[in-house]
Amino acid sequence: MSGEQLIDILKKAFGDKITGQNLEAIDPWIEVSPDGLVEVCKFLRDGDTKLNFLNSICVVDYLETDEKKAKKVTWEPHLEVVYHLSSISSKLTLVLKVMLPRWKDDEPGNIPEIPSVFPVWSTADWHEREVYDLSGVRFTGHPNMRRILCPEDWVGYPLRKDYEMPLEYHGVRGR
Amino acid sequence: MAEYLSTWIVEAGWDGWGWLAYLLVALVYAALLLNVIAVGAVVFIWMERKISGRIQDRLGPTRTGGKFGWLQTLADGIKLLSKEDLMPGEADSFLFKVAPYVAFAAGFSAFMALPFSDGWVALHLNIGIFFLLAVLGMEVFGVLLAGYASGSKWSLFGAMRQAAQTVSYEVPLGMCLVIPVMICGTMDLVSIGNQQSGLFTNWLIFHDPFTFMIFWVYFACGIASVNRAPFDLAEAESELVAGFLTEYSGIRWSLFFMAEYGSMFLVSGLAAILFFGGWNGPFPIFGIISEATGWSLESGVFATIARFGGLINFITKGVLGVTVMIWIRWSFPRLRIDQVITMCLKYCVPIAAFCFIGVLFWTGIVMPNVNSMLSIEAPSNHEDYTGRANIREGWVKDVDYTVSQHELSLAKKAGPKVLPEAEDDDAQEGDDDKKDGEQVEGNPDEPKVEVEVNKAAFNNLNNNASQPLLAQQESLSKKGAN
Amino acid sequence: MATAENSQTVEFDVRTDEMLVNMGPQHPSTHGVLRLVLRTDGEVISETTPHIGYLHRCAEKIGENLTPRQWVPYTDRMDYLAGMNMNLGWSLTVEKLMKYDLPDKARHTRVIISELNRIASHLVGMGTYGLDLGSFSPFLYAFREREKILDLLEDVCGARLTYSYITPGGMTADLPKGWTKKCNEFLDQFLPVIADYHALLTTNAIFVKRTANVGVMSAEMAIDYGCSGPVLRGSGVDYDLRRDGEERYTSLYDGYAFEVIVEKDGHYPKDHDYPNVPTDAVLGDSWHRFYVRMLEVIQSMDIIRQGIDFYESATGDWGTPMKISTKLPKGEAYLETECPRGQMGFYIVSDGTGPIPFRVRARSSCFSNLSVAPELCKGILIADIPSIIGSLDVVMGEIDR
Amino acid sequence: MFLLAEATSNAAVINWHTVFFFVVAALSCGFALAMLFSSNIVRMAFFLVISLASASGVIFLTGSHFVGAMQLMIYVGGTVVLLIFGVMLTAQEAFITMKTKAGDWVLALIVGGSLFALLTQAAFSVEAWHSTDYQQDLVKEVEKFNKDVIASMQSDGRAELDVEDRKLTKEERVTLSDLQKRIRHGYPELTGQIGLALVGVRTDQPSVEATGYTGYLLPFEIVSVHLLVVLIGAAYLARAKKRSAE
Repeated sequence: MSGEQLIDILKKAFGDKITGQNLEAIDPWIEVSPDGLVEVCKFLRDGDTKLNFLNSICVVDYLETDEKKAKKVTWEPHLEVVYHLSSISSKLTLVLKVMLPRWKDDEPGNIPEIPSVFPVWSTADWHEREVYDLSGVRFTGHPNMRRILCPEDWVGYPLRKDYEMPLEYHGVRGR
Repeated sequence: MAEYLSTWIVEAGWDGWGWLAYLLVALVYAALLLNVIAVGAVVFIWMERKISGRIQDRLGPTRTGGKFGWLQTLADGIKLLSKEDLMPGEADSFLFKVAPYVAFAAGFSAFMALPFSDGWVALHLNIGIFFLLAVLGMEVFGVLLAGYASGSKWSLFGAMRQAAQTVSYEVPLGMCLVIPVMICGTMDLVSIGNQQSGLFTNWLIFHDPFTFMIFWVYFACGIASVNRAPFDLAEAESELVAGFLTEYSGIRWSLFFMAEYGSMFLVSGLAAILFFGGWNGPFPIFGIISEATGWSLESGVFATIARFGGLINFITKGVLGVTVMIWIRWSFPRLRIDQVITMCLKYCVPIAAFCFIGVLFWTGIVMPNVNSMLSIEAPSNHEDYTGRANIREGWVKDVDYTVSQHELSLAKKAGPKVLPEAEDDDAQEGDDDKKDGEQVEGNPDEPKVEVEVNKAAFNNLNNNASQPLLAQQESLSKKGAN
Repeated sequence: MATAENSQTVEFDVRTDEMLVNMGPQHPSTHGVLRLVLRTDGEVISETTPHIGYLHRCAEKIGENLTPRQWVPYTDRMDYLAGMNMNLGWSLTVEKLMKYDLPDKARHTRVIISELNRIASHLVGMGTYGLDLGSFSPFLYAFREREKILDLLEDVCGARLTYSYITPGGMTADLPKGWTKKCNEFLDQFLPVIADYHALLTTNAIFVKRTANVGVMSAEMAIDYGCSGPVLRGSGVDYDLRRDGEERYTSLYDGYAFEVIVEKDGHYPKDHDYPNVPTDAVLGDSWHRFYVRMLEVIQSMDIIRQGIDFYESATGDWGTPMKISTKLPKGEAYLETECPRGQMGFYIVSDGTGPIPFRVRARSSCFSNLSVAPELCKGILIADIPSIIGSLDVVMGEIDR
Repeated sequence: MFLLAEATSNAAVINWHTVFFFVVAALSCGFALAMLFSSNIVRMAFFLVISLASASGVIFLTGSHFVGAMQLMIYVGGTVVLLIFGVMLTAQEAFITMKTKAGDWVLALIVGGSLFALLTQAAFSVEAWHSTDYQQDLVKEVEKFNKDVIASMQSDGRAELDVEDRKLTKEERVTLSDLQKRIRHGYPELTGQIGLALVGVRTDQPSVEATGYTGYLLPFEIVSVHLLVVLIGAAYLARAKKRSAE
């Protein structure tokens, strides 16, 4: 079950929902469109790949803040939601990526949406809450979409590149 | 002792002060018992630290006061005294203050009926064990009120748990106590202790396999009713953050702990009396000496020495019981509340019932107990100890016994054969009536003799039932006269 | 066991009001700052919601401004009871990104040190678990042995808790002379002490009563909730990264003979001279999770002994630590290692522009292990909470990062 | 009220027994009243504990330890603990306070007052309880008996024999044992008697025919059946809860 065979199977099964892949990277990954995410995950888990263990969900914020480097950058700003999967029975591991715009309809403050994979793996519950809390991505269909690490009334999403530490929080000086 | 002292004061000429004697005696008893608990608590807290240290491969206190840190508890006491005993805002102030005293009072009053040696008991109750069981039930109030008055949810949980546990463990405790009572025929702790005199095989624990089994059930129920680990749900640190004791600090907190250590010693003391022969040592040395030398074990200097030896025996057994409790505490994890209750209802009560029936048959068909098999007849130091079987019909024997005693005294008085002493008896007899007579109709302001008489009628209530009322009353009035 | 079915539908004739009770964050038994809000009805708990985040320092944000070598001390502070394993995980991830291979001597040193730290971490887990259930003595025995391990680690890297010893590219220093002999001496005198722990806890009737058949977790549920390590193996899932993990991680353990501690058809490997499973212990309950940890201590001891032999016979230098300014190649790497509490994953993304990574992510094992707690704590008694949370052996530093 | 004064005055004896009697009686009645007037439910329960405990003190003072301990165990140790359990489990907020309206006070006073009057009247109608000198009468009787016996011994020559065989005549012995029993009747110290009395054999009375005293078997049975019903009720209540839980 090499990378190419898996890609072909997925392409046949889901057609345009598989938007890209990179097999030469240290950890080869497959890019999936947001709307097809849940079906692909169900297929990966129940199919013969048996990826029944969701290791981690995290978001990489592609945004270059200082101007000098921004010019040399090849990609334009976007969010990458990275799913690391592995299979308990076979030694197979896989990385799924979903490309998201940094802000929904490009107006800052309105965080992007993505369907929740909680129905597929229950561990996604807390991981998605952490991603929502720190990186600002809302997971639709999540049973309990609230912040998990920061206080309930915290403003902003710390792991975003353009995040500004608040001046004070409940009277405690921030900067 | 009280009567003797009161008459002694009256003879010494302070006429109206007879009552003072009773007060003094009562105060002496109270002070002694309070010391037993206070010194006991001090020693046990120190022992707990040292033993738990040894169990956990460390030293325990070594610095305070000398090599073994024996002043550690004093240091704790001072710290507790100087701590500010604060009270939470929403607490019910009156109950919050009263609860520790209720807990301590219950624990302390149980010591009244606990005999420390043959006859050395503050209140020689004919129903010793029954009284202890009744008072042990009272301890749950202190805890309940403390838990409720502290106002916080957690202490309420702790109090509810402990109350449920103590109340449910009274049932098996009661059943375990019935068995020694059944064997010895009386509930009077002093006579139970005396019946186990002689070789250690005469102790109730070796009486028959059922009593051996019931001792362990009793000890487990005792630990549970005193709330020591592994049954210490009330102040289960891990779940309820010290349960009902959360809000207490300083002197109030230490009162609760003195009550706990007091009742610990009480439970192990009771175990010692009921199963390990209380003040009778493994080998009846005093019995043998008294037979060899003829000194009576009833009264006199040698008797007090024997009783003192008994006291040491009893204290060592009690302290051994407490050591075992401490040892168990530091080597077992804690049970859950439902496991504690199921163990009580599903294991302790059935076993106690089974042993009860077993002992019933064992004593009913008079199976041989260990002592009789070894045919070592225990040199009993009581002339009225004529074997266990016939003590049960004590109440009938007593009436006949007093009648024959009275007959003898009348006979002595009546006959001329007796030397002149008999005559002035009559003379006194005569003026006795006169004095008695004129006193009864006479003015009520000269109450002395009457006082004697009235007191006589009552104070025999608590001394040995087998002493005849009339004979003793006469000797008093005779003494009162001259 | 208390009512196992869903407690919502339970209707009581005598309507007792539900009580919201707060356990923690300063509660002595919840292993640091974890706050559990329990909805209880009398003694039975109908719902548990853990609140975490009290120890959140946002180490990942700091990772975006530090070079990998500088971030190593942050990994120590995540699971502060197993600092070495954290360092190892991060170092391997960076070496995976850099495609940097290590000489043999460094490989064996890393195995010895990380297994030693696993023993220390399991000792703490065992001691605090005994403390949760009320018995105080095993805690002190466990810490007495742990002190000896900390002394050994202090000889190696000078620190007792936050080591920062294993860095990308090898270690900061080689093992001192005669250290392996001292380590062997410790291992020899440690074996009989394990028997005490078994006597005091594993086979103790009350301990079994408090843990057997409590917080039972099926294998599917464990995998579904992403549990890992002893929590996963306690439910009978035969999965250990030291054998089934990434090639780069399993290559560390090449040549080592060890079996994965999991109950297969009724018995554990090498359980001949250890107490066997009590009758009423069900696979996946708190007792099994505890028992897996105790056997892993023995497993680690065997690995260390083999490691010491390999170390003495290995040739070549002990690897050179990576310079702070070495440029990171473009790309990303994710690697999980078998830490005492479960699989600790590190993920590094670099855009190839300099020594500082673009994004750093730490996947915490206890984070997923704890996420199963609300599911396990339904319909149980209050006294079972410490028994279940203790068996999950969570460390808040790692959960909150 | 003169009855009470007369009864205590001719006792004219302030000894520990009367002192303690007054202390304990005051405690019992005082806390009973305190319970009536207090509004905090837990305090009422606590005052009940103290008043019942001092009631058992009164019983101890009469010398019947067994009944005193029984009162302590059953009432204070059992019933009031049950009451406090009930109070704690059902009190909605922590400190439920009950205010009694004025109308209730009037009604309570009427009912309470009539019951009180009834009880005191009944108590003072008993002849023996009028004076506390029944002990003195008893002692006088014994004195007279002694003198008669001594006189009769000296008169019919038994005095000449030596001490051991100066036996009482048969009827002298019977009257003596009767006297003994009446003295002993005062303190049922010997629990054996109570036990046997409960099953209908009155050993402390001279003879059943004479005094018509039969044992307490009937009340004993009634109480036990009553408790059995209570037990089954409690079990049923708990059972209901468990059944619906399955």
